[in-house]
Amino acid sequence: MTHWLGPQEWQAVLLSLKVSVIATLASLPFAIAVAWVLARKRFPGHGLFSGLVHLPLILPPVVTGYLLLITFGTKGPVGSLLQPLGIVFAFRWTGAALAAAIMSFPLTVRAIRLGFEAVDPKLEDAAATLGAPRIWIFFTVTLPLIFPAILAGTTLGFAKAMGEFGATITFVSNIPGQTQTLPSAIYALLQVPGGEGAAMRLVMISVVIAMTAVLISEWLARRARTAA
Amino acid sequence: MTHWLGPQEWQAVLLSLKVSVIATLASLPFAIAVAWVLARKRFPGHGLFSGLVHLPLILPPVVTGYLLLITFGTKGPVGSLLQPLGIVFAFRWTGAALAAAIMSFPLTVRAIRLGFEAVDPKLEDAAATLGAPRIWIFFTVTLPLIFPAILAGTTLGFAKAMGEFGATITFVSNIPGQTQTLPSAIYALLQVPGGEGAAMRLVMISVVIAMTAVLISEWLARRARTAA
Amino acid sequence: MSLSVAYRHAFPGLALDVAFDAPGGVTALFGPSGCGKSTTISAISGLMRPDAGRIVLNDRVLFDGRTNLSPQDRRIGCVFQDARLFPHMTVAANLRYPSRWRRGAAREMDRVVELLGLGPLLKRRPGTLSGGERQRTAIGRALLSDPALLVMDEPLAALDDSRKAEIMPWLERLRDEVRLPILYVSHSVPEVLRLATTVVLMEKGRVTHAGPLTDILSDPDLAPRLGTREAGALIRARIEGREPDGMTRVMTAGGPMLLQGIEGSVGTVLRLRVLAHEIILSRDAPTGLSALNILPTTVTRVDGGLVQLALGDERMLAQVTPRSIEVLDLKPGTACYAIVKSVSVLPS
Amino acid sequence: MSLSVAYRHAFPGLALDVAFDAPGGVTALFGPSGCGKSTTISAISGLMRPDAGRIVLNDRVLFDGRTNLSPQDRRIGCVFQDARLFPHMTVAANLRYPSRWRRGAAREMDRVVELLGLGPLLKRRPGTLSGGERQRTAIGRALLSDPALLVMDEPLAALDDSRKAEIMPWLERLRDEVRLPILYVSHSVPEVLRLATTVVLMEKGRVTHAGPLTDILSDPDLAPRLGTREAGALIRARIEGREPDGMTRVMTAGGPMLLQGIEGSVGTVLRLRVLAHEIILSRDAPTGLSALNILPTTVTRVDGGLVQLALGDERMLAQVTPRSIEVLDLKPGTACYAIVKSVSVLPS
Amino acid sequence: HADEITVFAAASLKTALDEIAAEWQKSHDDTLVISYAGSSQLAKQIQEGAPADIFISASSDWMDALQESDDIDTATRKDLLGNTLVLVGTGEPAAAEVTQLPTLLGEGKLAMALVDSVPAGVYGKQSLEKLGMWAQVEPHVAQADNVRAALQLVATGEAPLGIVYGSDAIAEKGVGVVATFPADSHDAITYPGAVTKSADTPQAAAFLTSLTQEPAKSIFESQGFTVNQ
Ligand SMILES: Nc1ncnc2c1ncn2[C@@H]1O[C@H](COP(=O)(O)OP(=O)(O)OP(=O)(O)O)[C@@H](O)[C@H]1O
Ligand SMILES: Nc1ncnc2c1ncn2[C@@H]1O[C@H](COP(=O)(O)OP(=O)(O)OP(=O)(O)O)[C@@H](O)[C@H]1O
Ligand SMILES: [Mg+2]
Ligand SMILES: [Mg+2]
Repeated sequence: MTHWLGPQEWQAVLLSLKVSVIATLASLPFAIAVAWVLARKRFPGHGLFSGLVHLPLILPPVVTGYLLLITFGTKGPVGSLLQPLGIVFAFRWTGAALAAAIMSFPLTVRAIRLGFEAVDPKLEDAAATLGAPRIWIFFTVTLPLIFPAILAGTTLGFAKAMGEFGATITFVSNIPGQTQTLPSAIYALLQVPGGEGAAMRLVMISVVIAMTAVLISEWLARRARTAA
Repeated sequence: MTHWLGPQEWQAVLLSLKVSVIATLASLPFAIAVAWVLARKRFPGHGLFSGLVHLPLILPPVVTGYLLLITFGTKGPVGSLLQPLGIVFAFRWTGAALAAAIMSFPLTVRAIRLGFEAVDPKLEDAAATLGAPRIWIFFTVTLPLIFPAILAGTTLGFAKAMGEFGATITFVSNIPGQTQTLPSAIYALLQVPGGEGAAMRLVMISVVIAMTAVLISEWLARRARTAA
Repeated sequence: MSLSVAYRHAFPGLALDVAFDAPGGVTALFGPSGCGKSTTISAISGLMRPDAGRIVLNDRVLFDGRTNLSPQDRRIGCVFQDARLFPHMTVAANLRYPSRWRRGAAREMDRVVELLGLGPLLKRRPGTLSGGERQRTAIGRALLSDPALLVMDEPLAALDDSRKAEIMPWLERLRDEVRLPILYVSHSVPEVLRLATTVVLMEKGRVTHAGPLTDILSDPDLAPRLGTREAGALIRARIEGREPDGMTRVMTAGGPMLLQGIEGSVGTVLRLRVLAHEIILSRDAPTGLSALNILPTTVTRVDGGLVQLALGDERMLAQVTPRSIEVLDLKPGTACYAIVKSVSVLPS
Repeated sequence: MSLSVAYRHAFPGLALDVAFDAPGGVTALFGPSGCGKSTTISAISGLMRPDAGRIVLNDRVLFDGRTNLSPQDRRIGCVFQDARLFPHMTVAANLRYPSRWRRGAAREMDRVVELLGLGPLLKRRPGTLSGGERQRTAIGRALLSDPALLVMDEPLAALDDSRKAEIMPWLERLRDEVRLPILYVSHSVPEVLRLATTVVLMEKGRVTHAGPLTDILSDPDLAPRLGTREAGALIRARIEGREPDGMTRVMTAGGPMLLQGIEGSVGTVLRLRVLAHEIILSRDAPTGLSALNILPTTVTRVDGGLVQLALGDERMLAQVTPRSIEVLDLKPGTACYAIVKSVSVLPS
Repeated sequence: HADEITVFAAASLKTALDEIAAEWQKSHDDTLVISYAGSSQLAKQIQEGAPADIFISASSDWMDALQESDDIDTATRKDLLGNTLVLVGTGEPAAAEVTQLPTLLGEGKLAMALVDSVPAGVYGKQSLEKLGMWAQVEPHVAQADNVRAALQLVATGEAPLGIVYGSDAIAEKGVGVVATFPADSHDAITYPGAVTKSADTPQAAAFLTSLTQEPAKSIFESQGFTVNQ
């Protein structure tokens, strides 16, 4: 493996995995919350909020990256607030995770929202008459019922995070071992004549990882279905 | 408008709209078909097929664009086959539409698939006992029931198509009036000093268009819900 | 028409092995919860493929392992336990749904709508309908699919008695005029008695008895399976004429009876349902009673509290306390009078 | 306990204006399909907010426009027309669901499981249950939520008679021992008669009559609303002693009767249900009949084919043909004998 | 009759080329269509049959690649422009020597373009190596995917210093030049141009030639490029 992959490339693989897994898992609660609000609540500005959530999909990644930079950078309004708390995104893998999370957010939210919309509220009503508090119902009835949608959203999000590049490199640049993810490495290789071979090797690795994730999610979904 | 937007920028706006709308609509039947197969059929290679559909999400857009270039380019294996039939993607707006369609495909498919999975097959069974052929049932029962999911998928796909850039510029370049979409124009502006202002203007236009699409889709979904 | 069903199917917890023939008319499927009634309905309508077996409707093989007709080709109208209406269509569109493919019944639309009281609901969507309204719509939709066989899974359970009473005659008409055979799952004995010509008793995935309703009703062994309050027999009666006060004279195998509120011309043959617990026995001919019908009869069998009586070649059941059996000395061969308090009339 | 309901709500097609008091015991909600029974259940259980009104349970205001307790705080156990089981949980997990928040009833688990025959289903998921199995699970789950009031929307419609017969006594026990008040929607008159102490008749979104079951049953105007075959009265009887052959002597306001298969010690007061069409009237004391119970009585009212009879201070109904009314010359004040063929016994 | 001349040009030339094209348009009927993208993307597209008449690259290696694959008319190849490599700092930094870089940097980041693949990054790395600072500086380098992104890192203050082209530094208000790297510390910075093999208009060669003449020359120079005669 180390023969076939240089140590730097190997680092990029591990970093990409770490960034994608953490971006996906850390953004999941937020995605669930936002999906729930969008699916279940009606309020003025609902449509605008929904549009806002779609924004990272609409904006060119470079723009998203730039906006992240001026917001979450050490000099940015949010970044400078968080820095004293020890939370730093600039030039850190955490920033790469933040970028990946934001870029995959609309996809995850959409899938989960579809799940919420398909849940029969009569089941939640029934649970309420059995004495369970709303929040308990949410975790014991609603969430398990939308498990397939959560799985779909997570898979989409993870795949997107594995492929994310434009916003990441603009926000946290490309520091080997810290912020050089697989797509950054691939991009760099494609910038030099004759780099295609090495790039394709990394692409294959990226594809294998994401495919594995998809297969696992399909398997989990099937298991949940047959159990029900 | 023409004062505020240069003729070239105006062209990019129109082209982006055309490319996104056509990419979304033309890929929709395929997305529905693929989503149906993934949701309803079990076959060896099901997981792999699902992974394949996710591929454009996983690959860095540049790689997707590059693969498109060497496949659908005038010298590529598919491109050279199609050329005699008058179907040319290379360096045409059709190519931009193809790239946008492929990049948004996984998103559209995922949303629609969730819809198919949530449909109660008992309703289709009931329709079958009433004498309706499978295909008729599909169009009169199944599709209308998953309308919200189709809408969600289409909206995601359109938003993605409006924002797509990496694969497009790599595949069909950035030729004003032919393949220069809004994101490509934004990219070029961001590559030179002082281009930010003009870029932000285009970003705003892009955001407004996509937001409008999201709002329309939210409105349609609400209407469908209250009618049911 | 004839429906012949024989299939085997294994569920994790239950092995089904079901076989019966439904000669025509209304066949009632009867049995405790979970015995396999709905599964049988699914197998017949083609919504489930049994492990093995053979299902034949009017010489058409619907299923036999090799052949397996699709639900579309079976022409079996289904009313499901859960109505399964199309939620995105109005009631009217639900009703119209089959008409494109099963043109035969499309012109019945207005009649079905009126009969089932669906008029005010036509523009509504199923989501806002009450349980009964939903079931009525489902019945209408199945009727409008021009079926060769109608299968109904507890179709009237959600309906109130007056609505049931309105729909019953229509089902009877389907049975008698259109000669539409019906396979009917129901827990309501009165419903079954009124409609069924054949009864299939099921238990734990097996058919324990199948045969004409009359046989089951006058069999002291089987009758209790329908519930004691419902035990009783069906006897034939011919309309003889009408009395000035509107009562109808009929002739049964046991002699003449006077019935109230009967329609039908002289000569019509009726089926009278006489419940076991509505018969009083007397050794002497009683007089001065408000009960008008007193039939001479002979005891043929005594089984617990049920006494089987001969009425010509027909059999009736009377429910009697052991003390009365002793006091009146009832045993096979005893001649006595059956005081019949009331009967219900089923068309023949 | 007492439940007092008064609410108004407007649906596009129907304006509901419902008001009744349920003093305790079992209150049956009765009325044609679409009259607003399920809506009333929703309003009481807190799943629907009516436009206006006031709903009070045991001095707790559940709803009055300002107050609107959540379903969680109302402690009302619901059994829905559609079972609404949690599809991702086993039957056992469905049953356990309320126990975390309503600890009171958790220890009843084993008893409820046994009673409802849920043992073999515990590990199954609702998706594979039959209609009846599903409803049984839903009843069990509601019972285990330690409710202050149980509301049931046609809970037994999907069950067969023997299962119904098994569950009935449990509901009776809830009513009598636990004193759990029950609001019961059902189309089955026998069910209601057996369980209900109060009946609320609804029609088109309005309550047309509400009152004790006995009043409704012996009222010739209201009784037909329950269906002619079900008209009849409830009379009180005290157990006096037991005969050597196992029959029980009871005393009614009209005199002694002999009943079969009765349990209970001497002194126990029973309610006897006497159906109108199971009474035969005679001007002279009849003899030699298989019917053991012949009560002297006086006609108090004649209304169509229904004759109201006085039995001390209680009232009974007999269904008689017009011809018999004429022949026997039945009018208010006429003394006659009521031959009672059979009665069903309800615990008092 | 008028032709359409399609130019594939490195995106960093956009401002200057747009202005030059507008000037050219005034005196010619031919339409100029310019597609700006990364040099690598454009080169690959030309290899795949893109309808480009002229290719202007931001570095010689992609031009070399096209020459090797026989996609350009070698005779027309010409190094059109030159540029300088400068060290920039956030705001209006004091001028200093290049060799002071490590001290100036401290624990901060040095923003560069990708040092192994994007030309500005490659040149920068060469200089730092030549000046013996690379090993010391390397752990602090933040590599952006293009010069503009590197410049932005400096402009927003995320990175105190950056290495960019002189032409980029001129126009960006948020940064100031600290020092200029000696021209001999790196390979010559050139922007080669050539007419492609598939070019179908004689005007292409004419336009290419005009780029090193007035008024193009002054426009390029005002943007900070040096123009090769
Ligand atoms: N997919 C399945 N897996 C396992 N068991 C099943 C499945 N489907 C049905 N069963 C079982 O098969 C039996 C028959 O079910 P069915 O629905 O036919 O009963 P039924 O007679 O219609 O009962 P009911 O009167 O309660 O509706 C039940 O015990 C049920 O639990
Ligand atoms: N959301 C709604 N919009 C319009 N009408 C409604 C809505 N919900 C209920 N209704 C109507 O209100 C009436 C009462 O409905 P409800 O479900 O309470 O009837 P029900 O008495 O329970 O009938 P069933 O015995 O058939 O279950 C029905 O006519 C129904 O169509
Ligand atoms: Mg069933
Ligand atoms: Mg209801």
